[in-house]
Amino acid sequence: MKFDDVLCPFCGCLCDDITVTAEGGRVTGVDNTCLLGTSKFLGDNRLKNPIMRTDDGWKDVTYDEAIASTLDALLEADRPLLYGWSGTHGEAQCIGVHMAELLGAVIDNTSSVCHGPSILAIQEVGHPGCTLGQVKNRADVIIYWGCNPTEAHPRHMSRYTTYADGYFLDNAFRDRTVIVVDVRRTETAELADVFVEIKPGGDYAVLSALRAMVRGRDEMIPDSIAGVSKEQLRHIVEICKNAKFCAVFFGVGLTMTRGKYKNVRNAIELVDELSRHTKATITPMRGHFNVYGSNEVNTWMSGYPYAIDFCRGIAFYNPGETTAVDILARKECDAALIVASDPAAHLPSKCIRHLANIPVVQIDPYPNMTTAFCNLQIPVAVSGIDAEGTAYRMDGVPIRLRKVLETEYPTDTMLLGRIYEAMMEVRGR
Amino acid sequence: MMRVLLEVKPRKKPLLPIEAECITPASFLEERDLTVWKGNRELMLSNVFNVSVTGEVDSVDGVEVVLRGETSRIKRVGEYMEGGRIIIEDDIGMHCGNFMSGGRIEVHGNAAAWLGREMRGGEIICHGDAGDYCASGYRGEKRGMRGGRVEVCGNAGDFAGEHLSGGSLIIHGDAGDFPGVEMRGGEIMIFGDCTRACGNMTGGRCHVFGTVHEMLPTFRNMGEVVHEDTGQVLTAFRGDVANRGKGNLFVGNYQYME
Amino acid sequence: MSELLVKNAYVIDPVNGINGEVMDIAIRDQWIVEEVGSGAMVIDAKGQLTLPGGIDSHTHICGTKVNFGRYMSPEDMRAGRMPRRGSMHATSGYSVPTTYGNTYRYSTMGYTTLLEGAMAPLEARHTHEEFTHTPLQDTMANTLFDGNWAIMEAVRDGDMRRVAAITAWTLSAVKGFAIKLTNPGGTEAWGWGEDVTCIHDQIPHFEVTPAEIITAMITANEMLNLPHSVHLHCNNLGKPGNYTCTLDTFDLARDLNKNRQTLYATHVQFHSYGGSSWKDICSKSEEITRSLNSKPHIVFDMGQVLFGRTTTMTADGPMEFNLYRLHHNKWSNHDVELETGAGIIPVLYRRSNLVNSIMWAIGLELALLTDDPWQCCLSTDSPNGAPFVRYPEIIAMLMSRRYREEEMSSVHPGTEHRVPLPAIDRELDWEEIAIMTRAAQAKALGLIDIGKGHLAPGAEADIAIYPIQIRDVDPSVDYMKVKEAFATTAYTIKRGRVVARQGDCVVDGINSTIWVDPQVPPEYDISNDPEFVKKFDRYYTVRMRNYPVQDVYLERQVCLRPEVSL
Amino acid sequence: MRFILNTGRTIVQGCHVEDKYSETYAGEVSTCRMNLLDMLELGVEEGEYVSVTCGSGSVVLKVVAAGEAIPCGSVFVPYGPYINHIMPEDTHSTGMPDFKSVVVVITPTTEPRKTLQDLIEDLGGRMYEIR
Repeated sequence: MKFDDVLCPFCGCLCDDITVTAEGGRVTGVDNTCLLGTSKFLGDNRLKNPIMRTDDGWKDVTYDEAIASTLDALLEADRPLLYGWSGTHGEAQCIGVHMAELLGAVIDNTSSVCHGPSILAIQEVGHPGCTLGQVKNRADVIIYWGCNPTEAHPRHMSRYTTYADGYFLDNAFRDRTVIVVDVRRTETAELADVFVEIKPGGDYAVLSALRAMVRGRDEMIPDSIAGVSKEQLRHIVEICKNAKFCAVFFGVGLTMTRGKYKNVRNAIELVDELSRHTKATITPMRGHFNVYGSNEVNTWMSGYPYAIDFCRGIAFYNPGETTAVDILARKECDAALIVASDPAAHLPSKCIRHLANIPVVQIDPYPNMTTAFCNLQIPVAVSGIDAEGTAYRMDGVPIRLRKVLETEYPTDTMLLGRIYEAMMEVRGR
Repeated sequence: MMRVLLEVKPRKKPLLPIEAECITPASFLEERDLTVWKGNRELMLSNVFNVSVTGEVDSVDGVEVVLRGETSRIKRVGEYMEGGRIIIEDDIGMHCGNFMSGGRIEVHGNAAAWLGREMRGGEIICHGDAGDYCASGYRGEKRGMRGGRVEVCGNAGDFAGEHLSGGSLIIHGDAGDFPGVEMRGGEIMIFGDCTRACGNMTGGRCHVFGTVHEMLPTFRNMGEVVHEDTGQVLTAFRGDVANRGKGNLFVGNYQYME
Repeated sequence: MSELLVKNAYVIDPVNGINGEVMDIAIRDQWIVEEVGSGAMVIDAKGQLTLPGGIDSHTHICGTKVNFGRYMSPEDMRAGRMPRRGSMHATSGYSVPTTYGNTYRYSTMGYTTLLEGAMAPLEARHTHEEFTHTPLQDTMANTLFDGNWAIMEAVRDGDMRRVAAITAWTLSAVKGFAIKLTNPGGTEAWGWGEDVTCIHDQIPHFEVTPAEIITAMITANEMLNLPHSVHLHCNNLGKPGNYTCTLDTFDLARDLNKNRQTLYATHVQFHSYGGSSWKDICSKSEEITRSLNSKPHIVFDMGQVLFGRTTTMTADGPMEFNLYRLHHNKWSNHDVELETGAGIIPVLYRRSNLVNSIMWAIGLELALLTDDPWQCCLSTDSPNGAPFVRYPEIIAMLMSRRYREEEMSSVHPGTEHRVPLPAIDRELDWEEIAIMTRAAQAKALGLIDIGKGHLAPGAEADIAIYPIQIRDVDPSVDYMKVKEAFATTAYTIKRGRVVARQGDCVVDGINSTIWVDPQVPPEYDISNDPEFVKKFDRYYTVRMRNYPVQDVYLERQVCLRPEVSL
Repeated sequence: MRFILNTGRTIVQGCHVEDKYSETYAGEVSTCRMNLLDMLELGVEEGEYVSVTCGSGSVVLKVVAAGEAIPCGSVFVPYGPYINHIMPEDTHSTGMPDFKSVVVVITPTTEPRKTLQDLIEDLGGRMYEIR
């Protein structure tokens, strides 16, 4: 069977033009995907059934047993952590927030180790952004700062920027100027008209200088900043000020270096400053296909995009205190539910050591690093392959994930729904 | 004079934080049950502390609360405190003295992050080191600490005095990255070193008597001045020019990145 | 089957001409009926003021920009936090509460139906997701057409049938309720960092003017026979001297529909400024209401401003940028490809500020100087002028000159020379308040036929019982009692069930979303039009197949299917 | 020698996030990419091993020559369990640890690179054998 216009559940590009062929309960072919999407659709390494850790290995358990065991672990805890959420659909994320509220848990998503700092920056200065189609149709200057779309968002340049057809551009590729700013010459940098190589940790200083230069304070800027010559900075300022539409994209190059959200804030304020001269927008290159959805869901349900502590009943928010890395590293939780992410592959080892010492339940279709650190893993359908639901693209556009396979696996919504209902029975309304 | 001694009892899960915003001098003036939270469980204050009260007073200014034992995971002590004294004999957890408007808190050990967040008045003295965001503000809020005085005898972490808009912050040791970032008023004194002082400041005064590493390029050098109290020669800067800033930054030594 | 009898209700039901009668209201399932059996559950209203459930015809509660208002404002979120309690979920936020915060607070104020003021079609799914989590009110969404490329091209070509066909397809695809124009043309110009100043400016690249868009959409609206009229946020919002633009815009509307208005002008307060700069800004409410009084085919809402902290949010991106340049606080902007835009900034309206004080006065003047209360809906354009929880304050001020004078004495002293408010004696009565908070909305939105905004048998059993005996209260003196009574109902009944009681919400609820699906003949189905499809595929970043909002997003729905005349 | 370490995504790492027990994944996320000049100075060849040390420990990685793409003084390692074995957990109270621009010390080594199973067991986990 052939399905057109399927969504790719991999990265924040959320491409929705994929053709998928499925035969005999498996995906047998895909078209239009990048390598990342292809591997996800064709991957076939699912966990077959729930597994539970025993004293000397692993045993298979039923879904009923798994749910009962999950309840025990979470209801007994004084400070459970519910972490992950970016690899599932919005409907499941909603149940997660209700669950956190009922349990008095901390709920955090993977944006705390991805674009969490961007959110902190936005909370200080706001976010002049747009949907990706605005960029595609109008932007004549594209800046990629601290990101590497060729490896992390492979179709970004062909769908939305450099190579995309645009209504107001005669020849998109020729008419656009692409500037890449990074600490190394990535493959993306090879495709740029201008490559700015910056010393690691120097982004903040360079962004401050650019802001001052856009404001006409050129004279006080030293000849070189963090390895970038003033001449090159001047050139960039000229390109941006003369642009009709300047679109900045930034990645975790800004959020993961020292200074974190201050780097992002400085980039946003540069765009604010440019907005006084021309049209300028800025967009974070969100990683997982629905990490932004998790922020959206958390926000309308609880008021905050991530790192929400419901221990006292009300929602309390303070990244740095209520974020997963901090809680795990300080050993401040006594049980964890991991949904649709793999912290053991992506968090510092001190966090993982704590996971090894507390009850951990993981809900995920695939065996992963966290499998080795959980007491129980419950496999589910894969969102976007055998489960439907809502996902939010990196620019906030919500699209419905399609389903191309029938499945015996429960979806995240079904499984979490059952767990939540069972919790309500115990805790009461 | 009333003296309240709170001694931490041994705990089964000693690393789980306790939220104890009820620990303020005023709380002990009234006859009421005080509770604290351990994660999602509400506990009587006496479940966590041995509480002994001696003496009687009718004003909060005569109350002294002493915390003894392993208090490094006790959060929010002295929140909204308006008068009296709190003495912490060892380390204290996060958010000590949040929103404090009067009285005095003395920490003999180290203080965790957010010491004196959004402080309005009164005084905090930390004899050890302070964590990140000492005397800072809340996420998304334009103004951080607005009044009062925080003195740290050791080092302070990153983002000290972020969004400072009034009052004074004194750090005798080193400050980390971005002290005084976004500050718009008030005063910071750092006797040791730091990096990237006062990024994006719009107002207020900051003195760094040691060295500012990775000095930001968007501060205008106004020449040398002699500091009145210490006689030290400092370089005066004005900025942050990235943001029409009118803040004053005085530094002993400075190095740009590279 | 469930039955409920509300006894001894002191009813004001303007749609049915009832103005203060003590009566019983019989309810079976979700409907009001002639009578119920003796086994019905009984609520004794004890002579308290009983009105149809409140309807807000312009508020911002759900969708992309509302959520971005929350996302960017943790400082606002911590202002309104409540824990999970009974059947109520935890809530956060003051000016932009969480969806549960909105639904509980509106419900305890007696509101049962809400119109989200602006939904970008491309992001409609988001609005519907949030509607699902706004369970205690029926919901509907104004759908933005202000910068729609296909429509601008059809307007340029003078092809009204095509305009109507595109509108019909879009409304139906995104499950929208009505046509919204926000600064028509201005949001497209903002795609280049520009704006239009008024209705006769050319829109860059599209060779049409705002006036042409407005006129065409009014025409299309009538061709499609939509329940509501065009819902217009005029050009040039918030600028001194903009009242002339507003008057010119009003002149575009002709009386085309005998059942309702042909134009709904929203938050008119923000469009009623005289003067040439912030230095000499003044109220032009008299000129504006003079025009409105002579044009019964225009209905408007106030857009009242109240002093305090709030968040402004609108599809009017360029306006928000200007506001940002005045306030220097944080600024968010979100342009939506081929369609519209959005901007958000936090603001603080101060009594000590002359401009803010004038804005405050103008809102009240508009309501007091409009002769016919059916033309004026009470609103703050929540949260733009103030969060909706402050409606009771507005009601009390409209009912009491004394209250207004008291407030006037604490605003900027320069205000009185620039506004007519001090000279206005009018005090609205209970019936006028009932009209301006539910009946006028029901009529303007075209919802009376589906049982909204009145209490006759056949109506949907949405009822608000306020804890006040109005025969014992003189609102002109006891305005604090009025304010208190409208803040919290004794009972809010939604779809025949008690959903809120003295400030507590007592059920989970499921909202109904009301949307329109104009019955367009196949030859006008634009989704079969090769030119439309080609441009869609080429310039949108979402495939056409993935654009329409699926049924699954509307757990409960009321679909209106107007017969069109194309 | 002191280096600035950056971690990040690569295509191969990305293609195997749902296949983490594969040889390819482990191979990819246990590489350390360096400038040729730095390799010369350090005295290592492509395919040899280095020990990368920072505040919270050491890990052995395989050297990959990155030509000019990586400037002297910096190294790049794909995200994953190998490098996270040594990444510091301090987030500066922002929630985000330093995954980029971290100072590390790199020395050539003849010690073997750990298997995933070793890494897991070091941290107190237990390998699940996929059937």
